[in-house]
Formats: sequence, structure tokens, C-alpha cells
Amino acid sequence: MNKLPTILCLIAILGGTALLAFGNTTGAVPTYAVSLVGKYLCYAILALAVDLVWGFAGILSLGHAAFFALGGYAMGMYLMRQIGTRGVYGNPLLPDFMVFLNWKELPWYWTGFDNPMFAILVAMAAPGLIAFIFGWFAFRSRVSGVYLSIITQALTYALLLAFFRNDMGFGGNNGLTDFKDIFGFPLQSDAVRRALLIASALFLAACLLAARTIVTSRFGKVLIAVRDTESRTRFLGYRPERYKLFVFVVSAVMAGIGGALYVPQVGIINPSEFAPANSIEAVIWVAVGGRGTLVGAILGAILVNAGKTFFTGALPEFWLFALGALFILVTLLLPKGILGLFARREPPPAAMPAPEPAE
Amino acid sequence: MRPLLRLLTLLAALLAAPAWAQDDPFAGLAGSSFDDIRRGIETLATAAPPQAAATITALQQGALLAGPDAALYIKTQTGFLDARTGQPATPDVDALKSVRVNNSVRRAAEAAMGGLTLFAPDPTIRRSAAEAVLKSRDAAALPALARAIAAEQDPAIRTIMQQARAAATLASPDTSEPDRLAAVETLRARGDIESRAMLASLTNQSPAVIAAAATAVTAIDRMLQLWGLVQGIFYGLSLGSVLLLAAAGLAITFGVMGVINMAHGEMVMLGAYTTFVVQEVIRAHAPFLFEASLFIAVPLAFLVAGIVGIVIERGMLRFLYGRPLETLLATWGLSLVMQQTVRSIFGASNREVGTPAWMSGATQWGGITITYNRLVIIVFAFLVLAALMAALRYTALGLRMRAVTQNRRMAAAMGIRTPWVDALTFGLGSGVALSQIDNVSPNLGQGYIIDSFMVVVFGGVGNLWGTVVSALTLGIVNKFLEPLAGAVLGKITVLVLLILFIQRKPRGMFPIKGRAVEA
Amino acid sequence: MLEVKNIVLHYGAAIALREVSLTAVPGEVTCLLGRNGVGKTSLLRAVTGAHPISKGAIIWEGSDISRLPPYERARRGIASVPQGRDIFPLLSVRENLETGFAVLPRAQRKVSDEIFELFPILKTMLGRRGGDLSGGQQQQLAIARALVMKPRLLVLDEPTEGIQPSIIKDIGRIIALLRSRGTMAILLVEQYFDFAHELASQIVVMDRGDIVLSGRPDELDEADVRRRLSV
Amino acid sequence: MTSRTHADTILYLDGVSVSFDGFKALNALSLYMEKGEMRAVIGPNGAGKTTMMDVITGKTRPDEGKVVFGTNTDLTALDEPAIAALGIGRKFQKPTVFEPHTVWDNLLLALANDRRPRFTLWARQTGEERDRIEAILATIRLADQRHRQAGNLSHGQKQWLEIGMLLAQEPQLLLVDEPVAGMTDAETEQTAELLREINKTRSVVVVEHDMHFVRALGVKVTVLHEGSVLSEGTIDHVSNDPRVIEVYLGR
Repeated sequence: MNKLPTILCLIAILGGTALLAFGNTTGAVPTYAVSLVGKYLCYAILALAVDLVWGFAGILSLGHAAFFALGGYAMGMYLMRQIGTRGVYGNPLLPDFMVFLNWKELPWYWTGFDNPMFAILVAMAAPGLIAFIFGWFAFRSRVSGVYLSIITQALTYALLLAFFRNDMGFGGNNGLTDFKDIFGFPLQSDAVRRALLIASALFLAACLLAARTIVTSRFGKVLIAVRDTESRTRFLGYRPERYKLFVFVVSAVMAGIGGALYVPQVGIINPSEFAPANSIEAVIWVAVGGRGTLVGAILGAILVNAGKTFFTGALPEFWLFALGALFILVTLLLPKGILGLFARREPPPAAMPAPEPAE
Repeated sequence: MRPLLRLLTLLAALLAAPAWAQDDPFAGLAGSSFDDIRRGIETLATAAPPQAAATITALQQGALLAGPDAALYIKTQTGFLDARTGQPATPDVDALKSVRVNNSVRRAAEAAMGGLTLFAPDPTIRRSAAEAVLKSRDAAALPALARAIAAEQDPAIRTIMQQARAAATLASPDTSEPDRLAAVETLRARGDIESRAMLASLTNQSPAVIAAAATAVTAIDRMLQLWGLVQGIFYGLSLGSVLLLAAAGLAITFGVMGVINMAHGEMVMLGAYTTFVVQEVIRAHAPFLFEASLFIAVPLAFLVAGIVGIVIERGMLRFLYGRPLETLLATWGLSLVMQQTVRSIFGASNREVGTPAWMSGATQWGGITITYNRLVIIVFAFLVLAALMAALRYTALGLRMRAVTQNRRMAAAMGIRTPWVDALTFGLGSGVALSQIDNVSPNLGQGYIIDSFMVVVFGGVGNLWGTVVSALTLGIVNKFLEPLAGAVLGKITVLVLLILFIQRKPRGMFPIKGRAVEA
Repeated sequence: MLEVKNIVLHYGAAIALREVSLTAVPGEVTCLLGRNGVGKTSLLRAVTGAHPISKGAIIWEGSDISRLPPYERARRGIASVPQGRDIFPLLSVRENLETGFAVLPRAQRKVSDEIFELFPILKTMLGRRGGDLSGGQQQQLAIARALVMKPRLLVLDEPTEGIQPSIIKDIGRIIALLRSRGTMAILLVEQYFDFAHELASQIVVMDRGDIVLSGRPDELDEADVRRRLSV
Repeated sequence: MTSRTHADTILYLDGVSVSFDGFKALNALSLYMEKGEMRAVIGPNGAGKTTMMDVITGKTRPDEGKVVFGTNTDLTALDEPAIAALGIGRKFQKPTVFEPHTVWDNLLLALANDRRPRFTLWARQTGEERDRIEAILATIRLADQRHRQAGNLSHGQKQWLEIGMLLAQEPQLLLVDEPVAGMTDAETEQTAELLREINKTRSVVVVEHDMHFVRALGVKVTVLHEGSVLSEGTIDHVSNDPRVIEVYLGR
């Protein structure tokens, strides 16, 4: 894999973020722009996670937004605990929605979320665990391709339905919101906003480097071999299910980190984050930028979301048309994405069928 | 205690009745005191001569007049009738006076009518009278019931009368134990909630009867459970039929052609909007056609979705064959565009689709309620499926479709225009995306897509029968989980079970085996 | 008449035909001979359109069909009996035959009795699934299915491979009969020299993607041909 | 264990049957191979050659019969990676190499090594690995192609790369399916030579259609027909067997 795009991408992310943050301290950049870009960077982490499994292991996950949302909920729970007595009901023990639902005590799974480190750990562990259980079953029984995609979609759909329920204890329909503080600092302050943007950029950079390390290692080479010719790797003695499981879990953890960074910047997490449409949208970010390129995933996530911000502001009716058309055109005309346009032209690939068996 | 009281009064009346009362059951009505009149009504009801009902009805309406010598006349709009014979009569109007009515007389008249309508010529009246007596558990009705049972021709009504007698027998203090035991049996045979309640609330009974009643209650409970099961299956079948309608087309486009059509739900939506538009046009221009609107809308919906399907295949999918994951993304994009288009044209809100009168209402069958709209959807789903299978099996196009799926290269060598067949197959699969009759909204299709894919995958790809079994199974499982776990949790459970199932058997319940698949 | 002019065919990077030319005339059997893997089947694929050619032209009844899709060629009267038979396994024998109707006008869509006279065994198995037939029966079905199309060019790829001798004789008789009618050009690929020699009006021997010998059976030196087929 | 298996056996198939939807791909196939032997398997299309390979490598589970590797390992209970780990390598009919990777990386992934993620994730290429790859590159004559993407190789080169990957696995038994399909004469000669070279240290099963090539190998030949062994012996023996002539060779 060529190093240059990764280096350029890292410079752009870190440099751009530094400029924005500095611009904000001088007042040249409004705070909402800082949060907006921060949000894009979280999406870029999600896109990176999707590309890691789709681009390099051939797993088209239509449920990755679920991991993102799980990370988000873990962070959201911490932020809820930080509200303390400042809620509408002023209950020192319970978040508002529990008071509203007449709950008497905090459910056991909310314990520990007062501690930010614990919350961040769960934001990574919960998606990782679900990915592990799911992947362990799926890859071992050789569910692949379209079937896998459909059941990942069912997974996120089931979670969507579950989180909509009030008695799950995650705020039901309304989700978690009205956050006040993070790590003891007011969430709405410009400094915190800048810090969150910088944290997002740093995590994105770290995820990019981690992903690149994985895919360029010998492990990554096996993974690519599994993606293209799974049965061949088996006859060589590799167990593809272990490779897929590992990368699927890593990817889910990455998506969880993205979600955990996302929630404080947008100020809310609710079940609609589990909607299958969100996961599919994340896939199109990757397709737009260029599947299997990592940097392309980041580029795609930022471009599509910037476009979304523009369209929903300027021509709200038009956004779904544009997104739909993007899906269609990218798959039909730009199968390698934007980065594919710049790819070095190799001699004609041998995509033609090899000799027919019998003559 | 009311039945007991009434019984006592009846007994008293019988004892107190003068000798003439034995010959002329009408005589008491001509009496002067309210007590006489009340006893007269009871005597008349017990004797139940043909004119009894008409006479008591007239009494209730204040149209019964008494003349000298205990003569009784019914005043009609045109003149008078002799109450005893029903023949026109010309009494001396000045000598007539109304038979007076007070509350106790009125009550007696009502009770009497209950017994008397057991003899009404109209069978529906007899049936409801029998049901009414059954509910009242009125021991006083026993004699009337005995005669009504003897006279009844309709076996179904006779059964109800027997059940009413059984209820009355158990309520009456002076019936023999064997009669009571037989009565318990009769009520047990009826086996509904009502008879269960009667049997469960028996008082003042001998131990044998109580024991028999307890056994009967258990038996009825079992019976009711069984009916509950049947009812659940019926609901499940109707839900399964809805799934089947949505999934049958997908079984063709996905199962046969390998296209992951994420816009399939939007095909369902197009069909539903076609129904909506047809109904709007009918409401505006030809309201008398409303009852027939579905017969116009369904073929049109098929055509609209089918043509859109052909356009999609020609314009987009044919460039993506052999790349299933990319058909998934492109058709998802398409679904967004279609939703937004419909939203732009019809607005984002729910629009009402009316149900024709013949589809509303319900009927009772044994212990279950069959609502017509559910029945219609089941019948319709099976008709669609039969038509689809017939089309595949017996038409030239169906043969070509099957040939292309089994060996595309050879089919082309036989001169079959494979691109055409692809387009038509996709059109057919899109066309049969039909839905239940319900209100429409642009997001309607979204609700179907995951369920339909689950149905197809669960059933085994490429196998229409598998799709049928899978749709009905999922429908029934869903309906039975709902009361146990609640609608949402039930759905989650089904999804999780399906995920586990697919991981155990990735090719579904009925996988197609053989070399063609291995290749 | 079929004229194949200087065609080149590739499978990916591998070349299978190098500038091959030949002609086939109605009333004649043109027989392609050669060892395994010398390009015989590739030539048939080029003619039926199952695989595109990279160079050259295929002229059929005066027009160039080399860019036409296979079903268009079938509609112009080219029927094929592929190696391995390619029976539709889940269709019944009757349905297999009826797939040939696609090229016929509606009025002619009937399996003529003549076909059952040629292959009486098929008449007794109309309801059986194609995949359940034995190899020999499938071979007969494949030829019958091609004849349903009323073709003017019949392309047969090793119709005797893996078939018991009695059926091979039947097939030979049927090919001879079709030849004698004079309405059909027949292109036959064989490894079985005696079978080919008996039927061929013209023999074409291939080796390594090229034609190395061709002529009337009586003009060719039999020993030379056999030597080129031997292992 | 049966009386026929002994220390010199590398592979023993006993009464193996496989059917797909009623179609018997293998019908009570029995076959016995000695250690160090090279065996050519021929037969018409659909005779069961590829299915036999599938059964040996664990891709297809037989309905009946057993497959014994070495002295007493029953292969029917194992899956593909486990069988590969035992030392059975397979080359496919259609050359399957990892097309996005370079020739070098293809061989690197095939080298006998720890196959677990925890190893590959941290593995660094060692000098010893480099030497082994160099040696194989020389054997398969692709030394000057080492940095090319495998997908861009010619057909014959891919066939050789796949044989090279097989060598890198250091298997005891190689299953080679139609190695010379689509090769030129010269390439075919070289391939025969290569296989003979490999056979000096390992057992080999070659499935081939090209009788010319089979003759060039000069080894014992098994003829399959309808899922069982029709004839077995030297090339001259089987090519004179009337049954073989009838169903396969023709003329």
C-alpha cells in the first residue's frame, strides 16, 4: 500500500483541525463549525471501521452504525450521570426519564458510569463484545456475502427496536440528552468544543494508523486473500473465520470510539442512530471515497456529510434525491470511488475467466 | 334469588288458579287486580296457546282490552281482533276497558315473552330467545323449554334450547341429581366462556354435581385453550400472508435472479399508492364503484410496479449482474429516490385507503372469530401465489425463466433472449409486491424490506415453496410470541432466532441441493 | 453456408485459437478432429457465440454474425449440442424440448412426431426430470432439443463422449440421416476417429489452436490423421 | 485401519461415495497410493476426478467410505485447514492465486508457518523465509516476476505460481488438478519436468485430460468413470484397455 495518501491524509486531518481550533480561539471560526467538523471526523472513524471490514475482509456490514450507537450510548450514560441534580426533577440518583417512568432505583447496568474511564471502556467493549458474539457464530458457520449483510441489518434493526423500549432503561424514544458537563467542564463551552474536535482528530489519526498497520501486516495480506479467494486460503491451512472475527471486532471497537466522541459533540443519542439506513449510509461514504483504501473512507465520509449539510440547508427537498443518486451513480460509474480515479494504471488486470475446464 | 321468587309466585299462581283457568288460559288477563293479571300472564305463558305471544305483546303496548264475560280483544289500527282466536271481532266498544299494567305486570309480561318467543316462527328469533333464556338461567322457563325442545325442528336451535334447559335445571332447586349431572354434561359440551362461568359458579349442589362441574370446567378450559390456539394460528396465518405477499416477489428477484433489491419495499409502496389513487379517482368520479375498487386497483398495482421493475432492470441492474453487493447499494439508493418522489407528489403524511364494506365485519366459527379482512388477505395471498406458480410452470415465459436460471448459457443457445427474460422476470417479481389494504405513506416500504428478506432467506433461496412455509411459520411464531413477550420484544425475539437459524443453516430451511448450486 | 475467417480467441491471457478458418455447407458434415485441448470446443463456442472472438469474422448465410449474442444466432438457425449435454436438470424432458420453441413462430411450436421417431426412448420419459436421465439418454435429449429448433446449422461437440456403443451407433445413424436431407450444415467435433471418418464430408484436424490438416476423408492419409490424434 | 494400509501408504480411499441430489459423483471409489508415488488420474467429464480431490481435501464430506492419510489419519472427520496442516496441498483446475498480491507475497503467505492471526499480525519476514522464497522462485522460473501482481501474470505463469505455493507449503502429498490446461507445448514440457522434480521428495496426484502430458509423466495411471475406477496401470496398459477406449479415448 502506498504511503503517500496516508501521510497527506494525516497532515490534512491534524493540520486542518489545528487551524480550525486556532481560528476559533481568535473568533474567526464560529463554534458551531468546530462541532460540525468534529462530527464529520466521528463519521470518518465510522467509515474507516466500515472500510476495514468491507474493503479488506469483504464483509459488507449493514449494521456498523449499531456499534457506533452503542459507543454513543455508553458515553451518553456517563454524560447523564454528570447531570447530577441539575435535571428537571432534580433527582440526585436517577436521570429524568427514570423519574418520569417512576423508577425507584438505578438499574444495575448503569452502575459505574459515573466514572468516565469506565464509560470509555464500555464504549469500546460493548460493541466489541456484540461483534465478537455475532461474528463468532456467523463466520464459523460460513455465513458470507449477501446473507451476512442481511443479518447484520437484522441485528441493528433488532437493537433499534430494543432501544426504543422504555423499560430497557436507555431513555426509550427520546434517548439520552440534556447533557451538562464532561470531565467536569461545561459541555457548551468553546474550549470543550475545541478539545473534543482535537480529540476526534487524534483518535481518527490513531485509528487510521492502526488500520493501516493491520492491513499492511502479513495478517492484512491474509485478510485480502480471504476477501478474494476464501476457499484457497483454507486449502493453504488458514482459518478465515478467525481472521474475519478479529478484524470485525477491531472494527466494531473503532466504530464504538467514533460514537463515544460523537455524542458529546451533538448533545444527544437516541435509538434512531440504530436505523438500518444509517449503516447503509456509512457504506456509501466508503464507496464514494474508494473501498479498500482507508484514506478514501475518510474522504468519502467528510465529503458526503459536508454535502448533506449544504443540501439540507439550501435544498432540503433535494437531499434524498441527491443521496439516492449518489448511491446509484457511484456503484454504476465509479466502482472504485474517488481515489480510484487517481490510482496508478496497472497493466490490464486478468479479470477474464481462465480456461474453461474441459476441451 | 330472582328466579326463586318467580318460581314461588308461579307456584302460588298455579295453586291459586281457579278451575276455569285450566280450560281457558286467557281468563286471568281479564281479572280485575294486578295480581290476577300477573298470574294470568304466567298461566298464559305456561300454556302457550298460539295467540299467547300476540296477546301479551298487545298487553305490553296497552292495546289489550277486556270486555264482559272475560272476553279479550286486541285493538289494531283498523279494528279489533279476538285475542283468543286472532279473528276479527266487533265488540261493543263502550263495554271495553283496557287491561291495566303496573311494573310487576310488565315484568311478568317480559319474562313470559322470553319463553313464548321460543315458539316464534322465525328461527332467528327462536335462536336468540333460546340464547336469552340460557343467559338468564331462569328455572321458570323449564316447562316452556321442554315444549319448545319437543317442537323444535332445527337441530342447532334445539341444541341451544337443551343447553338453556341444562342451565335452568342447575338453577332450579327441585331437579333430580341425575338431571343435574346430565345438565353439567350438556353445558360442558357447549364449552364456551359462558358455560364455564355457569359451571364454575354453581351453588347449593350435591358433591357429585360439584365434582362433575369441576371436571367439566377443566375440560372446557382445555377446549378454550385449543380454540385460542386455533385463533392464534388464524391471526398468524393472516400475518404470514401479508409477509408472503411482500416476499413472494423477492423470492423471484433475489432467489431466482440473485438481485438484492432493497427497493422491493418501495415496489410494495407503489402498489399501495396505486390503490390509493384508484380509490381517490373512484370517490371523485364514480362513487358507486367503491366496493369494486380493489378489483381495479390490484391489477393496476401489479402493472405499475411491474413496469417500474422492468425499467429498473433495463436501466440499472443489468449492468450489475454478478455483483450482488453492488445491486444492494444501488437499489438502496433507488429506494431513497422513490420515497422522495412519492413524498414530493403525495406529501409526507399518511393517506387513507378505505376498506370496502364486504371486507369489514367478522363471522364466528366454532370458538374463533374470523374477521373478513384477514380472511380476504389469506385467500388473496394464496391466489397470488397460485397464479405465480402457474405462471412459472405453465406459460412459455415461465419455462424460459426457469431455463435461464438453471443454465443461462444453454438457454441463450436455445434462442431464448436472456436479457428480455431477465427484464420480465424482474418485472414479475416487482409486480407481485402487493400489500395489505391499509393507509399509505412514503415510508411504507421500509417496514417490509427486512421482514421480506428474512422470509426468503429463512425459507431457502430459490425455492418458492420454502418461501410460503417460511412466511406462514414466521407469521404464526410472531403472533404467538406477541402475547408472551409484547409486540416489540416478540419481534426482536423472532429476529434474534432468525439470525441464529441462518447461522446454523445458511441456506435456509429448504435449500436447493445439487451440483448446480455447488458450482 | 458458414464461413469462419481467421478467427482468434483468447481465454484471459491464454490463446485458444490462432487465425482459424473453415467452411461448412448444407448437406455436409464438417468434422473437427484433434486431441484434448487443441481448440476444437473453442471454435464451436466462437460459432455459437458462447465466447467472444478477438479477431476475424464469422459469416453465416451471407452476414457477419460474429458480434451477435448467442440467442440471436440461435434465431438465425444455429443449434448446438454442447459437450456435457447441458440438459436443464430440473425441467422435465418435455420442457427441455420445449425450450427450443423460443426460436419458432407461434404456429410451429410443436414437438414433431419425427423427433420421437428418431428418439423413441424420449417419448416414454416426457415427464421425467432431465437431470434424472442417464448420460446416453441425456445425449439423445440434447440432440432432439436442438432439432426442435429446426436448425440450418447443427453444432455437435463430442456427442459420443462417455456414451455406450449402442447409442453411439444410433447417434451416427441420425447424423447420417440429417446429412442426407441436404438442408442442414453439420459441424461435428470428435475424438473418435472411426465415428468421424464414417460421417464426415470434410475432415479438419486441429492442433494447438491451429488447423494442421484438412480435406475430404478419401483425400487424407488416414495414418497421418491418426498419428496427429495419438498420444 | 485395514490390512491394506501399512507404513508405506500415503493415501487410501475405501469405498467412498458422494451424491448430489441423486447424482452419484463418486460411487464406492477405492484407491491406494504409496508414499513417494506420482499418480495420474484421467477420465471423461463428470467421472468424479474433481469430486475425489474435494473429498481428500475436506471440501466435500463423503456419504460413505473412508479416506485415510498416512498410516491412520481419517480425513473425513477434518476440515480444509486441518487437512492442509497435515501436509496435503492442492492446486485447482482454474489457477487460484491471490491476484492483488505480488508473486513474492503469494509465496510468503503459502510458506509453512504458524497460520494463526496472533502470529501473522506481528510476523516480520525472516532471512530464512527470504531464502526459501528465492529457492522456490528459481524452481518455478518466476524470479524476475517477483514484484508483479499475480493477477497480471500470464495464464501459464499463474499455473506455475500456484505450484510454487504448493511447494512453499511443504506438503507430503500434492493434488494437482489439470496443471497444463491452456499451456503452450514448451510450457507443458517444463511442467512435466517440474512435477517429476517435485516427485523426488513428495507424493503427487495429477488429474489431467491431456494424454500427451500424462504419457510424458510416465507414471501409473488410474482411469475414473462414473465415480469409480475403470482401469489402472501403465499408460500403455490403460490405453489398450477396451473399456477405456470405449468410454474415454475413443477411436
